[in-house]
Amino acid sequence: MKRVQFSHSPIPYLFIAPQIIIICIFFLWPAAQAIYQSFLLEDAFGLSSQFVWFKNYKDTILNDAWLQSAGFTLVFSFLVTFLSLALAMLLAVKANEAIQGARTYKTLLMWAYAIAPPVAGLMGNLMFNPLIGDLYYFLNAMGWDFNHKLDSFDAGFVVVLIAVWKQVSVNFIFFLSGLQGIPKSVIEAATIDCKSSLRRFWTMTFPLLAPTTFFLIVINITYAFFETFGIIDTTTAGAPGGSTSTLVYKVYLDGFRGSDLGGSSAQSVVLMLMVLALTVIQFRFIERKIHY
Amino acid sequence: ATEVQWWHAMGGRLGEVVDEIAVKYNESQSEYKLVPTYKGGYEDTMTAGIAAFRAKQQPHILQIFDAGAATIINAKGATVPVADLLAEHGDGFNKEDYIAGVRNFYADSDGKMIGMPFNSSTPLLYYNKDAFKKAGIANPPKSWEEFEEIAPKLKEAGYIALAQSHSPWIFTENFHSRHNLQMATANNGYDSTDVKIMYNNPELKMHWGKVKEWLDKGWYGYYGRAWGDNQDAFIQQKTAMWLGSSGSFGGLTKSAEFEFGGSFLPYWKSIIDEPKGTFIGGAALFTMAGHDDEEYKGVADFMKFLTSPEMQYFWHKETGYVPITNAAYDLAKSDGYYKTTPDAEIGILQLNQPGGDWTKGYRLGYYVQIREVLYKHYDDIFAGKTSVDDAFAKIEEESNDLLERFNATYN
Amino acid sequence: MAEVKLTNVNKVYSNGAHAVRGVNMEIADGEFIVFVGPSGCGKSTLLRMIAGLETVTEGDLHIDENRINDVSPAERNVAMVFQNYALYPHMTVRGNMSYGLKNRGDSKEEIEKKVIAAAKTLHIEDFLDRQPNQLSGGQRQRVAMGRAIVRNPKVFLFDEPLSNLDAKLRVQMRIEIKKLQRKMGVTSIYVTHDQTEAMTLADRLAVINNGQIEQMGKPIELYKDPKTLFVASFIGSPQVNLISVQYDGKLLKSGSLEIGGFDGLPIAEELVLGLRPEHLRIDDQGKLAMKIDLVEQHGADNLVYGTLEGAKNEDGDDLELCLRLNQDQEPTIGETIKLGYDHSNALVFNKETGKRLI
Amino acid sequence: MAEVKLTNVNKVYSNGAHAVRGVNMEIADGEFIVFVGPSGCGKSTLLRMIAGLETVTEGDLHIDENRINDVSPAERNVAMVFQNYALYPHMTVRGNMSYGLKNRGDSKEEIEKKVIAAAKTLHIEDFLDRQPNQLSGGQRQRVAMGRAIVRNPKVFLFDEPLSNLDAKLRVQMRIEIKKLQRKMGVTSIYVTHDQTEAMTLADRLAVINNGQIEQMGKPIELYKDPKTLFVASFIGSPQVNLISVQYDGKLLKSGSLEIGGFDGLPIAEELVLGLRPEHLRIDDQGKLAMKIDLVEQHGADNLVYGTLEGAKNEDGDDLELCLRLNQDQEPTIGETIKLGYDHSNALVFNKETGKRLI
Amino acid sequence: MLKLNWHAISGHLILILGAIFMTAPVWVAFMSSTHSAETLFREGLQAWPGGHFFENYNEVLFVEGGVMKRVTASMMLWNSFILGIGFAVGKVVISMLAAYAIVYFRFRLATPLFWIIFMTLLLPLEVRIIPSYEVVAGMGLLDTHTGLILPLIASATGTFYFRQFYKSVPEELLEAARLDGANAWQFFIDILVPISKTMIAAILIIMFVVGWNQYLWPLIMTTNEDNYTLVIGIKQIYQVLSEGGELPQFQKAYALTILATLPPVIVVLVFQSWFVKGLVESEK
Ligand SMILES: Nc1ncnc2c1ncn2[C@@H]1O[C@H](COP(=O)(O)OP(=O)(O)OP(=O)(O)O)[C@@H](O)[C@H]1O
Ligand SMILES: Nc1ncnc2c1ncn2[C@@H]1O[C@H](COP(=O)(O)OP(=O)(O)OP(=O)(O)O)[C@@H](O)[C@H]1O
Ligand SMILES: O=P(O)(O)OC[C@H](O)CO
Ligand SMILES: [Mg+2]
Ligand SMILES: [Mg+2]
Repeated sequence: MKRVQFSHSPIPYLFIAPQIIIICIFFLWPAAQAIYQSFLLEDAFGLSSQFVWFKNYKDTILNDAWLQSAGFTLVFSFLVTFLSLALAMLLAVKANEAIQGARTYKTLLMWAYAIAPPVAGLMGNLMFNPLIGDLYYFLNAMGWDFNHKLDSFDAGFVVVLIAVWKQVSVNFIFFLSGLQGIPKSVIEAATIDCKSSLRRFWTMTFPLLAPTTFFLIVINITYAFFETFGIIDTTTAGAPGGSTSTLVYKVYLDGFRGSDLGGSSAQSVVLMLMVLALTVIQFRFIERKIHY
Repeated sequence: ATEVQWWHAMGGRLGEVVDEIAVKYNESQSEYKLVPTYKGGYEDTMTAGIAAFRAKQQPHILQIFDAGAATIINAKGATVPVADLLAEHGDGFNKEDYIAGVRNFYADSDGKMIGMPFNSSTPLLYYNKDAFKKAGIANPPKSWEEFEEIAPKLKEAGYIALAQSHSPWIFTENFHSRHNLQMATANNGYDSTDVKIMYNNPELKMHWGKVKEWLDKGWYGYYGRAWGDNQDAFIQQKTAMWLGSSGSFGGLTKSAEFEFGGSFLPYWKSIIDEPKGTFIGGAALFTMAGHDDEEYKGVADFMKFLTSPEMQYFWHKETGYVPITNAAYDLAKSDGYYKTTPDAEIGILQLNQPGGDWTKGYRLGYYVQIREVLYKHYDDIFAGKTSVDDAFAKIEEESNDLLERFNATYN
Repeated sequence: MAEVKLTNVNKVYSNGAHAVRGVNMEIADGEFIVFVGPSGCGKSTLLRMIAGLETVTEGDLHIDENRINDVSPAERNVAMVFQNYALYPHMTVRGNMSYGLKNRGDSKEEIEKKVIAAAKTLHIEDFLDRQPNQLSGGQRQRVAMGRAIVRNPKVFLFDEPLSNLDAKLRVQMRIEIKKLQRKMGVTSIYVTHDQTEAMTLADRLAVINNGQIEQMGKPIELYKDPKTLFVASFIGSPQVNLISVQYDGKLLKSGSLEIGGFDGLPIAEELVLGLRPEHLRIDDQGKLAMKIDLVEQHGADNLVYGTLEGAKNEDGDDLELCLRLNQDQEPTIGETIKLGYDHSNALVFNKETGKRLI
Repeated sequence: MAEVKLTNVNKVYSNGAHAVRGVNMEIADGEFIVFVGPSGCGKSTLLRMIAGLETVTEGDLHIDENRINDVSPAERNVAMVFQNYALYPHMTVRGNMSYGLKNRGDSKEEIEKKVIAAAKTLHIEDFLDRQPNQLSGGQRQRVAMGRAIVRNPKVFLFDEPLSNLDAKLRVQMRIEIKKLQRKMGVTSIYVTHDQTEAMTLADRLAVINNGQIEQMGKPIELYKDPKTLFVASFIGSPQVNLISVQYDGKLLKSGSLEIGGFDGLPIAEELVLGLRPEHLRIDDQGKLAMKIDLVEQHGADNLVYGTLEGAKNEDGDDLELCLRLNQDQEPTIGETIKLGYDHSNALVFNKETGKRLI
Repeated sequence: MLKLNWHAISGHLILILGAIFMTAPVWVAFMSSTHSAETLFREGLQAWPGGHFFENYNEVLFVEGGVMKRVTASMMLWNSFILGIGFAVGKVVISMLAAYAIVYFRFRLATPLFWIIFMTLLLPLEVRIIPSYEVVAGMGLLDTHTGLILPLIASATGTFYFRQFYKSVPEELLEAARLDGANAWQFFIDILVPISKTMIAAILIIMFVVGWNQYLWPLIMTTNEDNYTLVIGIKQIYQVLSEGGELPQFQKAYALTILATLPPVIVVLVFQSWFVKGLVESEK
């Protein structure tokens, strides 16, 4: 808040009104509906419904399919987050060091930001297509009996690879700016204090990037939870055997494909709670702890 | 002109034919304008239709596939039964006009037709004649026992013997019909929503045990869940045989660069001596409630156009879906179509094979998800992650949970 | 403790900037050298080459007998204090001070001993477990110093270490640095553009201009005996008064102003006469007449600003003059006073070349 | 041109901070007033209340006859120059200077005339169409000044307007501001914590401490005749030497040090003796003995630092003393010299209350 | 010296591999889009240009039935463009106003309203999509640009970007403006908006990309083919591919992929520095 502010009058309300109105109509009301819906057992066409308290939760959360999906979501999020962060950090550190061609590298490494997840998914899908996919053949030629349509590990490999590919750019951009935010003189001081560049990385660069890293962890987890929807929908669609279905994708499958509104709303609510928890962690823990 | 909106799931070649039908219809009269819209796959289309209905934006005609039948037919008030529609707004409706095989699947428990079985298909065996020649095999297998005999030869000739595009439809639902086995209690679900699945039976488990065995032997190929994954493998001549839909016929004639033939869906001699007919797959056109009479008149008018022998014959010829009226079938026969293209008749012949107690069809709620359950466990069987017994125990349990939820929803 | 030798050192940056042009310098063991000069003259570049943070384009660097051009910074045995301190923000004060020692493999006890000792010297024992962001500017400065001294380096390098502090603290830290260096006797090189710091800290002062050493020597020498106009105007505060003049063989002339008493100057060339404010005095017999514009009372002394009558500056405006008086002399504004000066203190330069003539 | 009057002005911020505590002040037409004091003492708050940027919690503000407590900032007819200049970054210099005039509805020609006139005065005519980011620090400062004078305000307010400039430019701009204010004769209030600026600019200086005016008067008065210990130590550079002493009825004592010549001081109370560096002199008869630690040669004069023998400071260390000599007196380090001073210049304070006794 | 070089060389090697990793798929997609369906079907993906560039792109872009029944890729491009721009502009305008109120005014409901806005960051559209659909439908906004864009705007990311930015605007600017007689609206229009220019541009770019790339929501809420965006086109062509039936039109899928990728990539590359600045500063 500013030291000097305009004092109260109807003006601020006018300025904030458009946003609030849109939020109320298109956010709060639907969100409330989703919560309400999660207590209803309703036919697909909305012609009849009954209030069933937590039946939907009981039926759809505490079953194998959901737990499997939750398990996959966690592993998937972890892998996507870890791999894309690690790769992006490596590339950012190198790009930051590079003197020649730095601009070209940066451009080539960040442009994938603009690609939509489903577009990335389709591209990956075709790369792994058993009919024409180079990667499919390559992996099989390498002696890996690769079949992502059949093998859930291979399918997981595909979605993780594409999701990582899509996310590296964002992380790269942030790491690069994080690196540029480290005062040059601190790195120079470390150069005088420490001979080994690897050691310097682990003792200086890495900890100094921690705020960026933690911020990105949250961004990446959110990404893996929600934005990979388009990737999954255009690569495996959750197959084989629902083993690559994230929680959001399952919400969509059950609610849209399966016309089970109550059940999918219940899952949505659980997801909301998970995001909420994530945010609280971000605020409570990370924001406070790591800030120089 | 009054617009009639038709949401369908006919992609690719099928979609082109749908558009041609629309053009023909719109040219045939000026009172109504038919607007077909492709809404994606069967699931997508159903989803879109339901969402639109909830939002009171439903189209006039919505194509719903077999697995969605229970959902839409149980939603009383969501549709105008086609029987009523034609009786009220058209020239009347006579069930007997339709071929036997399609009368029941989209009808309610009293036998009243709710949806118009537009694109009716049935699973067929397609085989690559070149491959068969190369392997020195004369005829496609009639039974799975025969299949097991020729599969090694095909393998030797460098082919994977078989692939299949829809395990729930072909290797589960129609398996029951072909062998005249009960799928679910309560008369396959027609009599009540309080129903239990009966998939956990020795015959089906035997079959899946075999399929897994074939996969391991290299006789069976699995290229993914998507319909096209497996069809493409056949087109690319990786597999010598492919179980697909009679509706795939039109597309195959365009894309396959080899000679192929069609044949009946194989059966197990060990289960049944004389196989029964299969039941129809594909989808039906449902008239959505909530429009005014003038529009319904248009819908009825279009339905009449669509079911005219000429249109049905056109549709049948272009796509491979069966003609749904007797008149159309007769027209095709009299036109000599089956003389030049005998394979095109196989679907309808198979549908018209003698029926049994369990060949009318099924009516099961949340069946889209039940199919997901099937896929999941079949995938697991293929991957060797579970035994057939365990898989079917799970299928039974999970399917029954879904059926229970559906029952709770509608009562 | 070490001698530092620079032989014909050049630096050309990759963008072509020729930042250091043939610098030669010998620094004796224990000497305190200050580099001073305007912004961009190459002070930092020179220092950073000695530290090993920039490569040397041409020439040689020696510490004692060793040529260090290709030695890594960590092995040169130098310590550097940066303008913004460059403390490791994620480490405690203790961590900051011990980092370099750890890396070179000192034992734990040894490190602890050295850190404690350095912290005592600098009065920062109480903050050893704080992080830099919990310290005030002055405390951070001390930690930066501590990090340098704990390594017991052969050479201390300082790049404007005080310019982020406020005036008062700057004076105080300046004195501490000087005392510390005296005590430890470590050869030190100190970069600044503050001429007070330069004057007061240096054993010898190198005035750098455009990548070259303009003059090097004791501060008071440079003050009293600048070799160039640049050095004269750079050293001394308030700045030396400069009057553009020409010599006609007898008199120095500027507009209607005529000043005698100079011999042996080149005739009809552009010259500059330099008179330091503290060398001017009110003198009714004086040859310079100044109209007073402003009197600043600084307490101990007064600075009087005004225009020199007759002379013009380069823009054609009246030439401004500054005169330093002690606190009890307070001329009134608007008044015109006569000024005298001691000929022995007057400086005359060739305007073109900047070389000092007298 | 206006008089400004503050009557019992108080400011309590919404967080409870009592930043200004009952300030009374009358500023005459055309006077140049400087507020000086340590950080956080309330200088800016006071200034911003006059500008109308902060509400007045208690008390009255008058400009001429009008009570302005509730007048909007734009209608008070004041102009303000900010520390960071607060130029509108997207407007040209011309745009910056005319924005306020436009808002109050001046005609185009009128605005143009005023802007040109102000730009001439400040020598920024050539930059009128540049944007602030194309200007140097000093030029920006001038534009900020221009934006203020173009409005022809009754009162100029300055909040540390020079602290973002480097030392040299600061001196130059300081002189310009002073001259400009002289020329325009506009009542001005200037906030700084730089005591040189304060001394040199002010007609009258208000030393503020903890929200209150500690002393107000002519700079040289405050220097020579500080009413409190705070004022004495705040004004003067180098700072006054302070020696904790007690009076035994005859002598001032600190440790083994005994200083005579003072009368009528309270006995056995904690006192502080203040001696300015420039009032000390080398005197073999002197009563103070100083061991020399450091000599700083500033050119015109030398500052000598050392410890006063006998006396201890509050930490029990040797008491440090500073002495100012002119350039040709250069005592050697380590030597002990005797110092004398003029009794008339010595200051004595009550340590507890800070009040000056002599 | 030698050691230093190795370090640099390994760095370049890593960067080159990284660049290949990030660009190869798009390169292959582009090259494959210039071959015929037959070539792809028989020989797999192509790494070098083929002779069907004009044919494929022409068919996809301009021929009805080239991808969808009626809608051509050029139409979808236009729709994507509208969505991208509409979303970006709408978001920027609304969030600038809201952030202004939050940062520069003290008013009674400030805190609760702030929290309401903040909450929107927590719940992505995906988890409330069905009721959102019903709300939009209820307002008769299905198949309209308004209905497409407004619910997406409801998330307040932009507001936080601007809030962050406004907070970094020196306070003195407001003070100077007040002394210059500017009222709240004048300050906003005369000072704040112009100095936010680069920030506005940066956020416009980011939001354009975000809008352009929307997937699930447009998929669900556009029923009329004429309103399909390219990303939906991708979904549909994927659907057709997976249904099989005829020779898979991989080349069209790739052409569509390239078309869907090109505009946002160009925008990001052309405005690279703004975009990076905006992205980084706003997220912090
Ligand atoms: N990394 C670099 N690349 C290219 N040119 C540089 C680089 N660093 C400095 N320079 C140029 O070299 C010259 C000398 O710079 P240097 O930093 O040594 O000046 P300096 O005397 O320290 O100035 P300051 O007082 O402003 O710190 C300048 O012209 C500068 O622009
Ligand atoms: N907006 C505010 N809200 C609460 N307290 C404030 C505010 N502004 C200033 N203060 C407090 O009021 C006191 C005086 O602040 P002020 O800014 O007037 O000091 P100052 O003398 O100008 O200091 P400086 O030299 O650092 O600018 C300080 O204790 C400060 O913390
Ligand atoms: O591909 P179709 O139209 O024959 O349909 C097959 C199945 O019935 C889909 O459920
Ligand atoms: Mg420098
Ligand atoms: Mg202040």
